[in-house]
Amino acid sequence: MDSLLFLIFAAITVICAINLVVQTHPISSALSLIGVMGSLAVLYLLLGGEFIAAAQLVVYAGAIMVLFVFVIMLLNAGGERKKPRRLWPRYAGIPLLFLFLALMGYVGNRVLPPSGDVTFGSFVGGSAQEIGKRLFTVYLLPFEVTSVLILIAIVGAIVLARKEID
Amino acid sequence: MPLPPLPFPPTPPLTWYLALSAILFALGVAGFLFRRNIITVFMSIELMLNAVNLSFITFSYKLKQNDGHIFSFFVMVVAAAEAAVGLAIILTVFKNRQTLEIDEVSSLKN
Amino acid sequence: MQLWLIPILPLAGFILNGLFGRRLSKAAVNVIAVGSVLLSFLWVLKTLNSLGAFSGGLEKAYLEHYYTWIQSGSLNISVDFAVDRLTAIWLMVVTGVGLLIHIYATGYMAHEGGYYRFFAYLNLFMFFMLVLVLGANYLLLFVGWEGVGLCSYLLVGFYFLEKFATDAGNKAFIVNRVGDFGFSLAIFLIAAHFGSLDFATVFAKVNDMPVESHLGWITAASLLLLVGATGKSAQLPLYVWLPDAMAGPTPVSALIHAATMVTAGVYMVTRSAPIYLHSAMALDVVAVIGIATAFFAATIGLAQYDIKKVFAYSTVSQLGYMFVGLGTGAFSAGVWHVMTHAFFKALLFLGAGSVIHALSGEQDLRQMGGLRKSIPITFWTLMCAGVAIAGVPPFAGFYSKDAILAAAYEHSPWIYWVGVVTAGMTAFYVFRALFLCFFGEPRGHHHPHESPPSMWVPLAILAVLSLGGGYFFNIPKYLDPMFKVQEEAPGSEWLMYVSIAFGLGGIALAALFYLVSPGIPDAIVRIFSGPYRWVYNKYFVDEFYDSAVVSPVVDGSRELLWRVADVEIVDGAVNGVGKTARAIGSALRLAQSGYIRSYAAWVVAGSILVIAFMGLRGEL
Amino acid sequence: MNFFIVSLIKTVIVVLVLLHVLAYLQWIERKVIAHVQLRVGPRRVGPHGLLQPLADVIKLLTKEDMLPSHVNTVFYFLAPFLAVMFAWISISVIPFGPIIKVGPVTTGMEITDLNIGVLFILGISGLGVYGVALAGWASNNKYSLMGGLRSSAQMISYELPMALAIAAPLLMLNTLSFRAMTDGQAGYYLGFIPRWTVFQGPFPQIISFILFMVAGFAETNRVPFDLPEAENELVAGFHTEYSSMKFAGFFMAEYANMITVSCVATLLFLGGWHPLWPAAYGSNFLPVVTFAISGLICFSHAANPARPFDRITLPVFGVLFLGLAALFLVPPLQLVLMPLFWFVSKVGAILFVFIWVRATLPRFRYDQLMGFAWTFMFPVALVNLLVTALAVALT
Repeated sequence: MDSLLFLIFAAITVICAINLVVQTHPISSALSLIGVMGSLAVLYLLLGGEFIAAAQLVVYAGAIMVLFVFVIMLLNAGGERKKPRRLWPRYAGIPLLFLFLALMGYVGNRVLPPSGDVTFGSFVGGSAQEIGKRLFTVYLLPFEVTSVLILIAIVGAIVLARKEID
Repeated sequence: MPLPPLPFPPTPPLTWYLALSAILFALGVAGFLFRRNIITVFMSIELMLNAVNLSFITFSYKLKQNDGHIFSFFVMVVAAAEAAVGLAIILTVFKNRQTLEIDEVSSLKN
Repeated sequence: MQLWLIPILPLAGFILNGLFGRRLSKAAVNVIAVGSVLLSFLWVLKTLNSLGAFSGGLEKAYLEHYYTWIQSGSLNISVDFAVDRLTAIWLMVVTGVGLLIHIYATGYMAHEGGYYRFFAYLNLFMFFMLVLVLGANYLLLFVGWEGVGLCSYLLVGFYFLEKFATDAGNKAFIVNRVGDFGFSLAIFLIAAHFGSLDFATVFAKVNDMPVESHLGWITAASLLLLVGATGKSAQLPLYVWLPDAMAGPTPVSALIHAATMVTAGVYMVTRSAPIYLHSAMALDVVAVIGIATAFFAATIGLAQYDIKKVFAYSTVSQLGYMFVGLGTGAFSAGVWHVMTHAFFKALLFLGAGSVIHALSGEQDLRQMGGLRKSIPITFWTLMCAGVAIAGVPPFAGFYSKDAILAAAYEHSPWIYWVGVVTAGMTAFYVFRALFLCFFGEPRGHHHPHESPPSMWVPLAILAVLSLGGGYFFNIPKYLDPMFKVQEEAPGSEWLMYVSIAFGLGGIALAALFYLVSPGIPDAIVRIFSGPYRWVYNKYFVDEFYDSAVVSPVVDGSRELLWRVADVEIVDGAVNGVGKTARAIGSALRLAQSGYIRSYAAWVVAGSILVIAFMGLRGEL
Repeated sequence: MNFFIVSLIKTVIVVLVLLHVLAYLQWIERKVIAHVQLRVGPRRVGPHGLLQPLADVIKLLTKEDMLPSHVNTVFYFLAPFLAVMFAWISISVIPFGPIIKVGPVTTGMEITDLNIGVLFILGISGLGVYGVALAGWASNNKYSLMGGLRSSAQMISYELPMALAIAAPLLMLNTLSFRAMTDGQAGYYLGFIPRWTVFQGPFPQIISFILFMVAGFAETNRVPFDLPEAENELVAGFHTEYSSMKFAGFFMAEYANMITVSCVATLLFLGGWHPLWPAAYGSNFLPVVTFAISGLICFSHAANPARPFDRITLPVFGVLFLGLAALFLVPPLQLVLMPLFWFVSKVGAILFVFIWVRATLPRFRYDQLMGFAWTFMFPVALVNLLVTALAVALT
């Protein structure tokens, strides 16, 4: 049953990802990325990451991608029109990519210990409570530093995007 | 009522998740390489981040400890910050050059 | 006992004044500066009292260990302070005289700029001086040594807007470097041969060794120490910086260049007495250098017209006396002279400062005269100092100088005779200065005014001390447990009478020349114009050093080190690096296509290579 | 397998009920607004216009489904679908009552009880933006685009105060699952003050309740925050180009969102299905009395009818109401109906507030809207959260 869910959502994920790559119009890429994120959230749930799934929805799909869509609409960005001036990245890229995948698989097989199966609900460490405990005890300093980072990002974004006074 | 027997194991092996994350990452790289629209390139980066998150969470399932969740949480937060700044940069670029073609923005070459 | 409190208090004053002095009012600065020194003086009194230093106690050193500073191999240097009777004397002198001079300075510097800066430096000096005195090993002593050198530099160059002041500061610092170099060599030698720098250990080991008759490394060490001492205490041949150091404010001259710092060399030699006692040769060298300096400086002092210069040269020669005392084995006598000298020389300088203050900055004796009426307090106090330094019994100078001369006669009579003559000259030129300054009809056109109480009260106290100091504080008896006093040989009282005679003779001669018939000096000058020119120009020593040492060094640095080594080699190397970097960069620049996606492709290729490499290495 | 069947049944029930509620919510809205404005409202179709929703549905179905030129077809069709989908998904974690036992199965009165229910709702409501935004963008019309942009900006801005306002009671209830949350609000102070988070110590959440309601208005694009569809400046904003069922989709989405917000508010602040005063003081007889009285009123009106057919319809309703009252008297049914009654009445009250406000307040100006979100609600919510955290930490 779990694998059925996994297969369904993995399929959705992959299809959306491919769509992201092949679509020429940014907004369709954005929507497919949202699809990827939503189905990834489901996969996280299958892996027992309740909190992270919710965070995926709230932060990624709910905030970041909205920002993307917002910007795309604001710039009213159209699809790519003219041919790329240099094609070699494409021609070099595709074989490189498969090579990359192959290597990843190889490394994965080499590095990973023989792995078991994923049964839903067998890992409860991902509940909001557990995450909170760990986040505010062991990872407190990174947490605070991240908040500072976000503050800086906000300031930077405002400075960058504000209207030039002229 | 009994279900028909499934053509695959009832519970997915861990490697499936890792393979999925590898594929997603590769697709993200592909998007980065092939797309010429800055925003799409940016989104491919986000895709790669998601792929990494997936493997993080898979490993933390494997190791039965939630550090991986924490990491991916941080990744998300940093991604949020990055998106804010990056999109602001894109806005500025567009304001100055009226283009989103990534190859147009190459005044630093040679 | 909290010995550390003694130096820390002035340091606190320094920090407070140095950081916030600019915003504080002069009154606040005074409170901080003087208060810190006063507190540490009181603390010294309390500590010494509870250690029984005033009641025949403190037979051997009391030591406080704070923490281990350096620990390398067998060498183990720790920060700890020690107090014995010798240190006790110095503590009393430094804090006491220092306190008086601080008070004096509040009046003297009242109209100067950089008020807080001055007092911050002064407190810092007190700190380092106390560390120097309290330190229980050579390294701490060296720390204080360098520190006081620094403060001397800062304070001599206090009027850093005038070039001569900064030059004098540089001169003091650089000349001291020579001595400090010798000192540090000595420290290395000691550390190498005794495996420790703690006084106790070193002296204990030295005492187990035979006395060196010929040139051994104990002699070497003591001579190197002596080099340091000559630098700090302005002995031949390194005395040249002290007269110039008078460019600093007068309280500085009094505190640093008369009372305390310049006697650091004496302290160091006295402290290392066990080492010196194990090398007869070194002791002789000390004595010879001392007497030579004393005589030499005195002759120069005869012909100077700048009142502070006169006193500076007398300081040099008095320091020479002290070294004579040390060199002839009468360490306690030397220390005694240090104390009395601290009293009357500080008094002389402060008095001179008061005169200068009264004449609003005039330092040339030829512009003075007839000040007896207008500034009586200064006059009388200076007279006390004069008789004290002239060695007229029963004043302070008499006892210590007599003790030294007696020891000198024991050691070798010729030193005694030179010393006596020097004493005569000392009396002569000191009183020459005083007469020129206070008697006769007023030369120059000034409106002298008596100094404020903050200035003359310390003068009065010092006057009392320099009158009775020698009589009341019998240092040799006090230091008996440390240095055996050699009892005077029977039937040697005539020595005393001779020296007294010479002293009084000097005074009389001065009176004759400058009160009775002022024409005589010019006549003498006209007759002995040649020698006079030499003396007046300080034997051209500075010029000699310039041509012999300074200019070769300068020219060598410019021509060889700068023009060749720096410009050609160093800069060449640096520029070469830059050029190569630029060349490589311009080659690599072609890789920067400016197309992000190609960069990304490179990244992917690179990561693939890395993974593949590690995989092939079998590390995955 | 049992689980799936039960879930299926529950889903079907919820969907059917929800559809009718949506349809009739609109009727209620029109009626209420009409009475606020001293009108009668719809009354032609059926008694008191009770069949109006049906008529509307038929109208919308039969309208021409026009496809403007130069629209991005895919997204144009996708948008209303997304809107409806996200609006409805979030209903699925809302519990309407306690765990009940129907024959062999015991199950909670909700489709599913996630133990991160609140986060889920937040995430889904965040996704709700896309429907509107896409609609505005896809329909290739500058007014719609403006509406879309406005709504996306507005929703993002009000997500924050909403989340903060939600966080405050969560601190006190110490759970993320709605059911546990409601159980945490059971019981009474002094025997009659309900321990709802609005009243609950250490720090009653009235402020965050108000904040949450305001943010909810903004999230659902309701008056006074309905700028995305401001008729008089944006000619109905993002759904200008939509007609027929797609248009209906947006409407359903809006009302479903309203219902969701009301349910969440009820569960978070108003103690879910726990009665206003304890059964000891006879809270169980409130519905009986209410329905009985309304039935009697119907009969009294039927005695002197205002309209000819009242003499048939009103007695029917009277009988219906009395029957309901009777139902509430049956002990086994009581267990199911009483919580439902309380829950529905609370949600209804909040919905009434929604409609009331719409009938009353004017619309914000856009900059005022944003400024209000960022400079007033956000700080207030933050401070409220801090105070709550402090209070919780201290007790």
